Amino acid sequence: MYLPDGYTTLDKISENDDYAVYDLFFGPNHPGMHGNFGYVLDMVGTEILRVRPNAGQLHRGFEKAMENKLWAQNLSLIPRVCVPDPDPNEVAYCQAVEAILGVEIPRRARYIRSIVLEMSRLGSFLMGMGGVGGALGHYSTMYLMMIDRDLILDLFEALTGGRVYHIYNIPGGVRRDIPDGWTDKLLELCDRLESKLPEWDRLLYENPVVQDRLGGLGYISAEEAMSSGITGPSLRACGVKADVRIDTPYAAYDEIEINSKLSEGGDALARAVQVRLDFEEAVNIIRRLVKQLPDGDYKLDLGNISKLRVPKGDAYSKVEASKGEFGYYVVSDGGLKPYRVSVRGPSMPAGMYLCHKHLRGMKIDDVAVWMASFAICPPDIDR
Amino acid sequence: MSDNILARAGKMHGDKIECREKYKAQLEIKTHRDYVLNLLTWLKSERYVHLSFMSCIDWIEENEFELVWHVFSYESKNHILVKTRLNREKPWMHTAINIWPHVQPYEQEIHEMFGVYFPGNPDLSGLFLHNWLDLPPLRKDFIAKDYSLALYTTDALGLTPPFDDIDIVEITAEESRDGE
Amino acid sequence: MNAYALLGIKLIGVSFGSMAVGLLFMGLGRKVTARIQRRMGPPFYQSFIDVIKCFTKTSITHNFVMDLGIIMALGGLIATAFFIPFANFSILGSSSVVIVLYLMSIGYLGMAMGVSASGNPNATIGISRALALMMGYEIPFVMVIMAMLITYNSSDLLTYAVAQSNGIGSWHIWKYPLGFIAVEIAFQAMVGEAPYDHMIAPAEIASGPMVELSGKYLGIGFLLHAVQLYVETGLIVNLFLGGASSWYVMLVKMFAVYFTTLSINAVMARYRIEQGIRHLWIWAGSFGLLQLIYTRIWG
Amino acid sequence: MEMDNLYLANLREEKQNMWGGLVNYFRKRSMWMLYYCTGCGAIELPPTMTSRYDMERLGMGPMATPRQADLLLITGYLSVKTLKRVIWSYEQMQEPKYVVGFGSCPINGGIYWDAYPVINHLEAFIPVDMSIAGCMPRPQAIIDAFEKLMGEIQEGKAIGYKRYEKHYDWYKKNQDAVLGRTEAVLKPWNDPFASNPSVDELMALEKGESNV
Repeated sequence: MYLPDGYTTLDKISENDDYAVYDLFFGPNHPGMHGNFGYVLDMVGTEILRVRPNAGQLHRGFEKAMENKLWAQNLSLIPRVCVPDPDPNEVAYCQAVEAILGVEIPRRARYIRSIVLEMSRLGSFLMGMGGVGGALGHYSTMYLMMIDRDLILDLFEALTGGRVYHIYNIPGGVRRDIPDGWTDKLLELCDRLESKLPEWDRLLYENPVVQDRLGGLGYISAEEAMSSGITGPSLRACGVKADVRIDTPYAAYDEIEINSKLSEGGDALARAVQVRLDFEEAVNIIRRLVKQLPDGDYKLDLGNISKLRVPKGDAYSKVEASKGEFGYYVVSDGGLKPYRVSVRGPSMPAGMYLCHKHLRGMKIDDVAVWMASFAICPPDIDR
Repeated sequence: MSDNILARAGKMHGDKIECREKYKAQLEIKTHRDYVLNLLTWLKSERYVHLSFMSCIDWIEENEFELVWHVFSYESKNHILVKTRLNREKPWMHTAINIWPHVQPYEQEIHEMFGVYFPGNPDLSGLFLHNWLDLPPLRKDFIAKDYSLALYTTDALGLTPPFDDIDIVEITAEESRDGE
Repeated sequence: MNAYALLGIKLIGVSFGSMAVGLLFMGLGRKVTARIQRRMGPPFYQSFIDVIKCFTKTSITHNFVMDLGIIMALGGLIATAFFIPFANFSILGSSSVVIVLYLMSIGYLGMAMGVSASGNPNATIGISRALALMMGYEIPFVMVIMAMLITYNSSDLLTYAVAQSNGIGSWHIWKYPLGFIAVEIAFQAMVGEAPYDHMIAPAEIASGPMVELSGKYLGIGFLLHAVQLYVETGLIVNLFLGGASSWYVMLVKMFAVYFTTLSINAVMARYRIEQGIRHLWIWAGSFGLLQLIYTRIWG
Repeated sequence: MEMDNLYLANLREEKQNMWGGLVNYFRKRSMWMLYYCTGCGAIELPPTMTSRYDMERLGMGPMATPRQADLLLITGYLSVKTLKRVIWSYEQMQEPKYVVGFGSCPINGGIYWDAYPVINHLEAFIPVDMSIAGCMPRPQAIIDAFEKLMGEIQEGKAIGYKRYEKHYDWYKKNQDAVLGRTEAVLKPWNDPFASNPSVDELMALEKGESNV
C-alpha cells in the first residue's frame, strides 16, 4: 500500500473505530468510470481517506504481443493502446521505426499525418469534453458532442476505411492518398465544429453550476505538474508552455503555426477550458494544413513492408496526443520483428500517482469529475 | 536549443558515464547501476525535470536487463535516455522514487513484468496480473503463445460443452414450421 | 353500494391513477429530454413497459426491513396522493397542505429504511443525500406555505383552489410571485432533477438508493417516483396555478410544471451536495422569506 | 439430446403459460444494459447511445448496477482480471438476463488469441446469447444485433441464463481453471527477492559473491 510523503497508513479515526472506515469500490463497473479501471476508496462518511488504484483490467500484454509480430503486423495492434485517440500511437511507432531506419518521409505524407493527428485529437477532445459533462451529470453536452465526433469518424472512414481504428500510418508514410473532394468535406466539418463552439460554451463552460463544481478542484502547481510527469492539456492548464508539437516538432508541425492559448489556474476548470482552447486551435491547424498541403508522394517506397527489416538500434518517438505525451520506445535487433516496444501512456502519472495526493480528503462527489478533468484513459495505463 | 549537456556531463561525471547523441535532440547516457541515481539527481538539477517514463529490455543472450529512464527538459528540449545494465540472474535497482515520486507505478510494473527488484519502493505488489505464478511475462524466455494455448483454449482445458447449440438452431426451424 | 365500498373504489382508483399519471409523465419527460438532446427518444409509453418488465423479473431481497421500507415508502406516497385534489375531485373533502408535507417525508423515510437495510454504501450515501436535501427544500417551501396560511388563515388546499377559481388573474402565481420562484427552485430539488439530482447521481454513487434494488423492488422504485411526480406537480398546480376544473386541464398544468423542470434539468450540471443545499437556502430560502415578510406586512 | 435441449423445454413451458408471449414483449422492449466497459468495443457504445443512433428509441438504456440490468455487454476482449468481475456482475444480475459479445475477441480471442492475460472463448465461462462480428462492430451492427436479440427474446430463444443455471458445474469448472489456479501453467517463478531485502543487504550480498 503506497502513500506519498507525509501520509501515514493509520489514521486517527481508524485507530479508535474499526467501523468508521469502509471500502467503496469506485469502478471498474461504475457509471462514473471512464473505461475499465477502478479505485478502491477507503472512506470515512463521504470523505476519502486513502485510495488504492486497481489497474490491469484492460491489460492485454501489448508489449509482449508486439515482440511476436512483424513490424507491419504491429500496426494493427498499436491503435488499440489508446482507444479514443488511436492515431498518435500509429504515428509515434512509425516515427520510431523511421528513425531507426534513418529515412525521411515525403513532405505530403508528413502533412497528411498531421491532418489525421489533428482530426483524431478533435474526436478525442469531444469525447473528453463530453466526459466532463457526463461526470457532472450534464448529459446533454455528451449527447450533443457525440454527434460531431461521429461526423469526424465518418471522414476517417472515407479516408482510411476504418471508423475507430484506422491503421493508416505505415513506416514510410501513409497507406493511401487523400481521395478527391475529401479536403473540402474536412473544411466544411471545421466550419461546423467552430460554429458549435458558442453553444458548447453556453452549455458547459459558462454554466454557473459547472464553474462552481470545477473551480479549485484538483489543483496542481506548474512545478509539481512538470516534475510528476503530467503532460499535454493538463500541464498547459498550469500555465506551462509545453507542447510536443512545438518542443520537438514532428510530422508537419515545424512548418505550421501553432498558437496555443494557455488557460491558467491549474485546477479542473482550467484543464477543461484548456481542452476547449486546444480544440479551437486544432480546428485552425487543420485549416492551415489543408491550405499548405503540398503535392507529391504520400509514402516512401520501402519495398515489401511485411518483409521490412529494421537495423539494430533503438529510438524514442513521442507525439502530442489529446491527453498528453504519447511515446514509443522501440528497440530493434535487426530482425523481422521488434525486439522490444515500450509504450509511454499519458494517463499513468495522474491515474496511478497523483490520485494518492488529490483524492485524499476529496468527497465522493468529485472523483469522477477529477478523473475526467485529467482525461485519464485506462487503456494506456494497462496496455 | 542545445544546452551542451553532453559536454557538461562528461566534465562532471568523467569516465563513469558514456554518452552520445543518437538523433536530433535525443541523447543517450550509459552508466553503471550504482551511479544512476547520482546522474538522475544531477540531471534534475540541470532542469531535466520531466521523467517521461522508464522501460526495461531483456537482453537474454547477454544475460542482462537494460533499464532506461526517459528524461526531458522543457528548457533545452532535449530528450535523454539514461541506460544501465543489470545482471539477469539477480536483477535489482535502486529506486528513483525520491527524485521523481511518480516513478513508483513504473517500477512496480517493471517488477511485475520482468522481476526486477527495487528495494525502497513501498509497493511492489502485483499491478496488472491476476493470480500470476509463471515467469514474469515480458521476459524473453516466457512464451506467451504457449501460455495462452495451454490455458485458454477449450481443447487444452478438455472442455466439451454438455449441450449442443447447433441442435437448437435445427429444432427451431422445425418448431416454427409446426407452429404455422 | 355502501359508502365504504365507494370510498374503497375511490382509494384504489387514486392509487392506480396516480401511478399511471406519473408513469405517463415520466415517459413524456424522457421524450422531451430526448428532443432537447436532438434525438428520437423512447415511445411515450416506455415507462409502463419498463415497470411491467421489472415486475416480471426475479428479484432479490436482503432482509425483511428492505421489503418493509420499500412498501412503507410507496404507501406513504400513495397516502399523500389521497390528499391532493385532482381537478374538482377530492376523496376526503378537505386536504391540509400541512398533512401533505408531513406524509411526503414518509416516502423518503421508508426509502431510507429500505435501502439502508440493503447494506450498500452507495445506497446509504444516496439516501443520506436525499434527506439532507430535504432539509434544503422544505424550509423555503414551508415559508411560502406560511405566507398562504397568514393570508387565508386556513391550510386547506381546496380553500386555495376556490380562491383561485376566478380566471387566470386570480392565480396565486401573481399573488405570491416570489413564493412561486422559491417553490419552483425547491420543486427542482423535490423531484430530484439537475442541478439537485444528488440522490441518484449515477457518475458519483451509481444511482444511489436504487443500487441494490432489483426486479420488483426496482419496479416499486419507479412507481415511487411516478407517485411522487403526481403528488408534487399536483401540489404546485393546486397551490399556484389555480387548480383545475376538468381533469385534462389539470393534467396539462401538471405536465407544464414538470416540463419546466425537465428543461432546466437538460441544461444543468449537478451541484455538490453541500453546494446544492447552500444554493437552495440562499436562493429559494431568501425568496421564500421575502414572500413571507411581504405577506406578513402588506399582504 | 432431449434432456439438454433447454430451448424446447422453454418453448413448451411458454406455450403452457398464456402470458408467456406478452411477458416476452415487455422484456424485449425494455432491455437495460449494464454500464460496464469491459474492453475497447465500448468506444462504439457512446455513439450508439447518443443522439445519432439513439438506442433509447428501442427502449434500451444504460443502467448503473448489475442488479438493475438485463443485458451484459462484453465489449471486446476480456482479460482474466476482468473475467472475474464480469462473472460477479453476471451472477448479480437478476433473471432473465442476456449476454452480448462484441467483436471477434469474445468469440475466439481475436487479435489477442496468443496474448497471455486475455481469454479466448467467452462462452466457456458465461453463456452468450448473441455475438457481433467485427473489430469493432459499428453502431449499425450493434443496433442490428440488439434487434435480433429482441426477436430471439420474443421467440423464447435467448435462454442463456437457463443454460448457465442447468450446466453451472461445467461453467464453474472452466472459471476455476482460469481464475483459481494454484500452480504455474508453464514454469513456476521463484522470486529471488521474495524476502524483500534492503539495499544494504543486497550490496553486502553482492560484495560477498564477488569476493568468492
